[in-house]
Amino acid sequence: MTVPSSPAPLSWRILILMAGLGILFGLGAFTFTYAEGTSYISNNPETCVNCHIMRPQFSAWVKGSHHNVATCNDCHTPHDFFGKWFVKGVNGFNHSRAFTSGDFPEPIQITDFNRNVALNNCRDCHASLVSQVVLGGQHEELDCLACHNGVGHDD
Amino acid sequence: NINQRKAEAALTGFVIQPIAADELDPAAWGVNYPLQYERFMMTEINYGQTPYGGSEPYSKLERYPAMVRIWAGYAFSVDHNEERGHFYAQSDQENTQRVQIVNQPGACINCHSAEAPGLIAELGWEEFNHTPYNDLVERLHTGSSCADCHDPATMELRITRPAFINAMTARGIDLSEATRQEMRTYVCAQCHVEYYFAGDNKVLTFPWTNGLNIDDISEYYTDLGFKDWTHAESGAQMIKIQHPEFEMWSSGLHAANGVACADCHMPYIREGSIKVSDHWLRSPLNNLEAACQTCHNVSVEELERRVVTAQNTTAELLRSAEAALLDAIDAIVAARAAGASDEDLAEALRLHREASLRWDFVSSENSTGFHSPQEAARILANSIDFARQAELAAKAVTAALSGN
Amino acid sequence: NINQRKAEAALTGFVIQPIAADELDPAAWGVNYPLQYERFMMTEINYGQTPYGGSEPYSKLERYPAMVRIWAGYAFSVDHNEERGHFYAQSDQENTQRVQIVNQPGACINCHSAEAPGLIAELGWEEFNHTPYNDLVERLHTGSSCADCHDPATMELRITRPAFINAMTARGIDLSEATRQEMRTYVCAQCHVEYYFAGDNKVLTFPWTNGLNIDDISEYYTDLGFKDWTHAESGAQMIKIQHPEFEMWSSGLHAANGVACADCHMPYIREGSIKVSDHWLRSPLNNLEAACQTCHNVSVEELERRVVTAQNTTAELLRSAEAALLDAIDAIVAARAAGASDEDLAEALRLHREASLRWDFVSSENSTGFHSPQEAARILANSIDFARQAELAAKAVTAALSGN
Ligand code: HEC
Ligand code: HEC
Ligand code: HEC
Ligand code: HEC
Ligand code: HEC
Ligand code: HEC
Ligand code: HEC
Ligand code: HEC
Ligand code: HEC
Ligand code: HEC
Ligand code: HEC
Ligand code: HEC
Ligand code: HEC
Ligand code: HEC
Ligand SMILES: [Ca+2]
Ligand SMILES: [Ca+2]
Repeated sequence: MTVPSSPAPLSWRILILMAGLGILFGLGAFTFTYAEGTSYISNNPETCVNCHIMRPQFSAWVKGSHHNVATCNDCHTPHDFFGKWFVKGVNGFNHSRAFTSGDFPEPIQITDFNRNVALNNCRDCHASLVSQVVLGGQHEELDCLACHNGVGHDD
Repeated sequence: NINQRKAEAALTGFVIQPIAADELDPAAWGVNYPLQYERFMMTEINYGQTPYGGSEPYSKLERYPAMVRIWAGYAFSVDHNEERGHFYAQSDQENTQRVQIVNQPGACINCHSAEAPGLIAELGWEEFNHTPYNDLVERLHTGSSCADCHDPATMELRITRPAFINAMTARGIDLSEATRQEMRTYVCAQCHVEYYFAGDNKVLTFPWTNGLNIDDISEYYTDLGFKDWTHAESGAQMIKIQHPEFEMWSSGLHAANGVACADCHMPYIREGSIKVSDHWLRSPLNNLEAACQTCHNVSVEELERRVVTAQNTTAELLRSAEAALLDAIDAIVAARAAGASDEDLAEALRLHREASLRWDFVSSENSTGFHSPQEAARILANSIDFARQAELAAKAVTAALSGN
Repeated sequence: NINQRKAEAALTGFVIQPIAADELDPAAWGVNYPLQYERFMMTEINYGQTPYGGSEPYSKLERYPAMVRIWAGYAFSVDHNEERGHFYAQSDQENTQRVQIVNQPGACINCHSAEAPGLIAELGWEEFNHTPYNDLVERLHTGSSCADCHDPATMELRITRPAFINAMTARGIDLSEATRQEMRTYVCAQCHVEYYFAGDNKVLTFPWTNGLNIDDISEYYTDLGFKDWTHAESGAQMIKIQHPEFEMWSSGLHAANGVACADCHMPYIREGSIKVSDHWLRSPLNNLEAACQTCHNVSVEELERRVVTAQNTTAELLRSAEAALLDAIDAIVAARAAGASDEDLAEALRLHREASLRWDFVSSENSTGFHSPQEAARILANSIDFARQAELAAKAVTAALSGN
C-alpha cells in the first residue's frame, strides 16, 4: 500500500486567482449560478447538497460521528485561509463541469488530491491524540484512511 | 510540514535518556516509552485458549495425536506446544526437548534471542549459524526486545535479521525502499516464516526464490534435493514446515488490501489522551474491537463468528488430511513388510512427502487458516489427494509383489 | 443537462396504464417502466465469455470432457451448455436435447416459463408437475417475465413459485414476514437452487429440510433412498446437482453480511438523475463498477483479480476432483470385470455417489466458487477424498477376488 504524500506547499495566492478565473470564465456564469456554484463559497453542508449527487454523503454525515464536530468543508478544504479558497475554486470548477456534462464515475471516487486534503485535516484536528503514532519514527505519515475510511460518512 | 514537526517533537520530546546503540534490555527502552513497554511486558500474561490459538502452551501432540506418527523420527514428534507471548521466546526454546535430544546449531538463536545480531557481528554469519546452540546458550539473556524491530536512535522500524534480508534480496526486493506500511509486516517476517538450515554450516535460509506459495516452496526443496529428515516408518525424505505466517498471509485478501500484521496484532489503543500501538502481541480474538472494528463495522460476535467459521473449516480438513496421511504411512509400511524396496516405492514416497509438507504448511501456520481461508483449503485438498495417491501407489506395489 | 436532470428527479413511478393481474408480456409492463424494460430486454445480448461464466452458450461437455463420463447414463452427458440471459429461458429449454431424448415432466416448466403459475392454477400442483412437458410446450410463449418477480398492482417483489414456498415453509420460514432485503434474494431462489422431482407425480421439490449445505443435502437424499439415475459405468445410484446458487451463497460472507443477489446482479444504475435497478441480469464481471464499488472502495482491476483468483483456485480443484472421479469409475469397472457384485462394491459405490454429488455441487454452481470461496474448496477437498477412497475400496475388492 502506498501512503500518499501531502500536497506540495504551493503558492496559494497565485493559484486561488487562477481558480477564481477558472470558475468565472471556464464554466460560464449561467452554470455557476444555476448549479448553485455559490455553494462552494458557503460553509453550510446543506449547500453541498444543492447537488443531489452529494446527497448520499450528506445523509450519511448526518448520522455519522462527525456530524456535530465537522462540516463538509472542515474535512474537504484546507484549514489555512489560502489553501481553503484555492481548493474551493478547483473543486467548484471540476464538480460543476462534471455535473453539467454528466461525465463522472459512478460511484463517485475521491481524487488523490482531495483525499490528501481530508487526511491533513484529520491530522490537524487530532494532532495531540496521534502525536506518537503519526510518525512513530518513520518518514511517511500515517494514512488514517486505511483504517478510518468511513468516519465522515459511511455511505 | 507542520504536522510532521509537531509529531516529531512529541515523539522525541519523550526521550528522557538516549538509548545506547547496543541496548537490548526492554526496560531501558521503556524509560522513554513507558506506554509501549508496559504493554510489551504483558506478553507474559496467559490470557487463555482461543478455539485454536491463544497463550496456553498446551501440548499439540496430545491434542492432535496423529502428529506423533506424521513426524516419526523427527524431534517435533517428541515435544511441540502451542506458542505463547514474546516474553517466552528465549526460555521456551531453551527448555524444549528439541534442543536436548538433538544437538541443535546456533541458527536456532536467530529468532529467539535479541543477542543474535550481536553474536552474528562478533562471530560472522556462517560461524554463528553452525556453532552448537549449547555452546552459545550461556550468552543468551533477552528473548524478544525492542531492538529486534526498532532503531534506538530514531525509533524507526528496522530489519535486524540477515536471513530475511538475504531472502528478500534474492527475490529482487530492496528492503531500503520498503514503505512504512510494508515495514509493519516485514519486521514480523524476520521470524514468522518457514526456514531451513542450508549446507554444512547450517545457514538459516528461507526457501523463497520460486515464490511464496507452498507449490513454489515444495519445488524449491525438490530442485535442491533437500530433506529435513527421513520418516521413521515410511522411509520418505521429509520436509518439516514451521510457522509460515508471512507466506500464508501473502496469498490472502488482507495482504492484497495492504493490511499488515501490525494492523491486527498491534492495533492502536488509547492511553489517556494519546493513542499508541498495542505492544501486547497476541491473538486478535482476545481483542477484536481494536483489531478489526475500525475496518469492519460489524459486531464483535460477528467478527468472532467469521474467524471461527474459517478456522473450523480448516480444522475439519486438517483432520481429514491427517487420516489420509496415516493411511498412506500404513500402506507403505505394509508394502515394505511385503518386501518392497525404496525403488519400488519411489512414487509412493514422493507422494507421502508432498502430502505431508502441504498438511504441515497449514497445520504449522498459526492462524488455522484465517490468514488466507481459501488457500488453506486448497492446500489441504491437494494434501489429501497426494496422501490417498500415496496409499494407492503403495498398495499397487504390495499387490504386484503378491503376484497380481 | 441540468434542466432535464431536475425534471427527471421529480418524476417517480408515474403509471401510464394499469397492468392486468394476469399480464405476462414484459412489453406491456414496459409501458409504465420503460427504463427497467429496456434493460431487461438486453438479456438477449451476448456480451461474451468471462473466464468461467458469461453469456456465450458454449458446450460445457466439450470444455470439460470428464463430464461425459461422470454423468454417463444421464441426459446431461448428451447436452449441457453454459447458461445465458433470461431472454432465452424458455427457448433454451425447448431446444435442449435433454427434453428430446427423455420424456420430461411438466415440472421442468416451473422455472423456464412465465406461464407456469397460470398452468398450476388451471391444472392443480401435482397434475401440472407430472403432465408430460411435450404435452404442455405448445402453451408456453414467455420465458422470463416481470410477473415472475413483481406484483402488477403494486410492483412489490413477490414469490410466484410453489416449490420455493413449500421448501421454506418446511424449514419453518414464513415468507410473508420476509424483509425487503431478503426478498431481493428470495425472488432468485425460486429458480437458482438445487431441485429434484419427488414421487410418481414428479413434484418439484427442494431438498432442504436438514439444512442448505451439501452435507445436509446429501444426508437428505440418502435418508429418502432417492437417486436421479444409475451410473452407466459403475452402477452407482447417483444424484445430479443443478445450479445451487442460493445454497452456496448462503454459506458465504456476503450472505452473512446481508448482501443479496440483486445487490450484485441488479445494481443501481443512474439513468439521467433517476436511479433504477439494472434489469440486465448478467455476470458482474461485465459490470464491476456498479456491482461492487458501492461497497468495495478499490479499483476495477483489483475487484476482477479477487473474483478470478477465487475462481482459479476453485477450477484447479474441480479438475483434480474430475481426475479422481474418473479413476474411481475405472477402478469400479475393473472390479466388475474381475467379477465383483453390487454387494461387494457397496462401499465403493456409496463413496462414488458422495464424491460425485459434491463435485457437482461446485461444478454446477454458476459462480465457480465466488459465492463462497472457502466452502467451495472444502466441498471439493471432500469430493477428492471420497473419490480416492472409492478407488481404494474398489481395488481392495478386486484384490480380494484375485485371491489376496
Ligand atoms: C455543482 C454540483 C455540486 C455541488 C454544489 C457540490 N458537488 Fe461535490 N461533486 C459533484 C459531482 C458531479 C462530483 C463527481 C465529480 C467527479 O468524480 O469527477 C462531485 C464529487 C465530489 C467529491 C469527490 C471527487 C473529488 O473531486 O475528489 C468530493 C470530495 C465532493 N464532491 C465534495 C463536495 C463538497 C464538500 C461540496 C460542498 C462544499 C460539494 N461537493 C458540492 C457535484 C457537486
Ligand atoms: C474539525 C475537526 C475535525 C476533523 C477535520 C476531523 N475530526 Fe475526527 N473528530 C473530531 C472531534 C471533535 C471528535 C470527537 C467526536 C465525539 O466524541 O463525538 C472526533 C472523533 C473522531 C473519531 C472517533 C469517533 C469515530 O468515528 O470512531 C475518529 C476515529 C476520528 N475522529 C477520525 C478522524 C479522521 C480519520 C479524520 C479525517 C478524515 C477526522 N477525524 C477529521 C474532530 C475532527
Ligand atoms: C492501522 C489502523 C489505524 C490507522 C492507520 C489510524 N487509526 Fe485511529 N484508531 C485505530 C484504532 C484500532 C482505534 C481504537 C483505539 C481504542 O479505542 O482503543 C483508533 C482510534 C482513533 C480515534 C478515537 C480515539 C478515541 O477513543 O476517542 C481517533 C480520533 C483516531 N483514531 C484518529 C486517527 C487519525 C487522525 C489517524 C491518522 C493520523 C488514525 N487514526 C490512523 C486504528 C487506526
Ligand atoms: C470527518 C471528515 C469528513 C466530513 C465531515 C465529510 N467528509 Fe466527505 N469524505 C471524507 C473522506 C475521508 C473521504 C474519502 C473516503 C474514501 O477514501 O473513500 C470523503 C469522500 C467524499 C466524497 C467522494 C465519494 C465518497 O463517498 O467516497 C464526497 C462526494 C464527499 N466526501 C462529500 C461530502 C459532503 C457533501 C460532506 C458534508 C455533508 C462531507 N463529505 C463531509 C471525509 C469527510
Ligand atoms: C486481518 C487480521 C490479521 C492480519 C493482517 C494478520 N493476522 Fe495473524 N491472526 C489473526 C487472527 C484472527 C488469528 C487467529 C487467532 C486465534 O486463533 O486465536 C491470527 C493468528 C496469528 C498467530 C497465532 C496467534 C495465537 O493465538 O496463537 C500468529 C503468530 C500470527 N497470527 C502472526 C501474524 C503475522 C506474522 C502476520 C503478518 C504476516 C499476521 N499474523 C497477519 C489476524 C491477522
Ligand atoms: C526463522 C525463525 C525461527 C527459527 C530459526 C527458529 N524458530 Fe522457534 N519459533 C519461531 C516462531 C516465529 C515461533 C512461534 C510460532 C510457532 O510456534 O509456530 C517459534 C516457536 C518455538 C517454540 C515454541 C513452540 C513449540 O514448538 O513448542 C520452540 C520450543 C521453538 N520455537 C524452538 C526452536 C528451535 C529448537 C529452533 C532451532 C532448531 C528454532 N526454534 C528455530 C521462529 C523461529
Ligand atoms: C515485534 C516487533 C516490535 C517490538 C519487539 C517492539 N515494537 Fe515498538 N513498534 C512496532 C511496530 C510494528 C510499530 C508501529 C510502527 C509504525 O506504525 O510505523 C511500533 C511502534 C512503536 C513506537 C511509536 C509509537 C506507537 O506506539 O506506534 C514506539 C515509541 C515503540 N514502538 C516503542 C517500543 C518499545 C519501547 C519496545 C520495547 C519495550 C518496542 N517498541 C518493541 C513493533 C515492535
Ligand atoms: C525476533 C523474532 C520475532 C519477531 C521479529 C516477531 N516474532 Fe512473534 N514470536 C516469535 C516467537 C519465538 C514466538 C513464540 C514465543 C514462545 O512461544 O515462546 C512468537 C509469538 C508470537 C505470537 C503468539 C502470541 C500468543 O499469545 O500465542 C504472535 C501473535 C506474534 N508472535 C506476532 C508477531 C508480530 C505481529 C510481529 C511483528 C510486529 C512479530 N510477532 C515479530 C518471534 C518473533
Ligand atoms: C486495516 C483494515 C483491516 C483490518 C484491521 C482488518 N480487516 Fe478484514 N478485511 C479488510 C479488507 C480491505 C478486506 C477485503 C474485503 C473488503 O474489501 O471488504 C477484508 C476482508 C476480511 C474478510 C474476508 C476475506 C478473508 O480473508 O476471509 C474477513 C473474514 C475479515 N476481513 C475479518 C477480519 C477480522 C476478524 C479482523 C481482525 C482480526 C480484520 N478482518 C481486520 C480490512 C481489514
Ligand atoms: C457479492 C456479489 C454477488 C452476490 C451477492 C451474488 N452473486 Fe452471483 N455472481 C457473482 C460473481 C462475481 C459471479 C461470477 C461471474 C462470472 O464468472 O462471470 C457470479 C455468478 C453468478 C451466476 C452465473 C453468471 C454467469 O456469468 O454465467 C449466476 C446465475 C448467479 N451468480 C446467480 C446468483 C444468485 C441467484 C445469487 C443469490 C442467491 C447471487 N448470484 C449472489 C457475484 C455475486
Ligand atoms: C428449480 C428451477 C428449475 C427447474 C425445475 C429446471 N430448471 Fe433448467 N435452469 C434453471 C436455472 C436457474 C438455469 C440457469 C443456470 C444453469 O444453467 O445452471 C437453468 C438452465 C437450463 C438450461 C440451459 C443450460 C444447460 O444446461 O444447457 C437448460 C437447457 C435447462 N435448464 C433445461 C431444463 C430441463 C430440461 C428441466 C427439467 C428436466 C429443467 N431445466 C428444470 C432452473 C430450473
Ligand atoms: C428476476 C426477477 C425480476 C424480473 C424478471 C423483473 N424484476 Fe423488476 N425488480 C427486481 C428486483 C430484485 C428489484 C429491486 C426491488 C427492491 O429493491 O425492493 C426490482 C425493481 C423494479 C422496479 C422498482 C424500481 C427499481 O428499478 O428498483 C420496477 C419499476 C421494476 N422492477 C420493473 C420491472 C419490469 C417492468 C420488469 C419486466 C420488464 C421487471 N421489473 C422484471 C426483480 C425483477
Ligand atoms: C423463474 C425462474 C428464474 C428466476 C425467478 C430467476 N432466474 Fe435467473 N435464470 C433462470 C434461467 C432459466 C436462466 C438460464 C437461461 C438460459 O440459459 O437459457 C437464468 C440465468 C441467469 C443468469 C445468467 C446470465 C448470463 O449472462 O449467463 C443470471 C446472472 C441470473 N439468472 C440471475 C438471476 C437473479 C439475480 C435473479 C433474481 C433477481 C434471477 N436470476 C431470477 C431462471 C430464473
Ligand atoms: C452491498 C455490499 C456489497 C456488494 C455490492 C459487494 N460486496 Fe463484497 N463484501 C461485502 C462485505 C460486507 C464483505 C465482508 C468483508 C467486510 O466486512 O469487508 C464482503 C467481502 C468480499 C470478499 C471477501 C469474502 C469472500 O466471500 O471472498 C470479496 C472477494 C468480495 N467481497 C468481492 C466482491 C465483488 C467482486 C463484488 C461485486 C461483484 C462485491 N464484493 C459486491 C459487501 C459487498
Ligand atoms: Ca499461541
Ligand atoms: Ca452464463
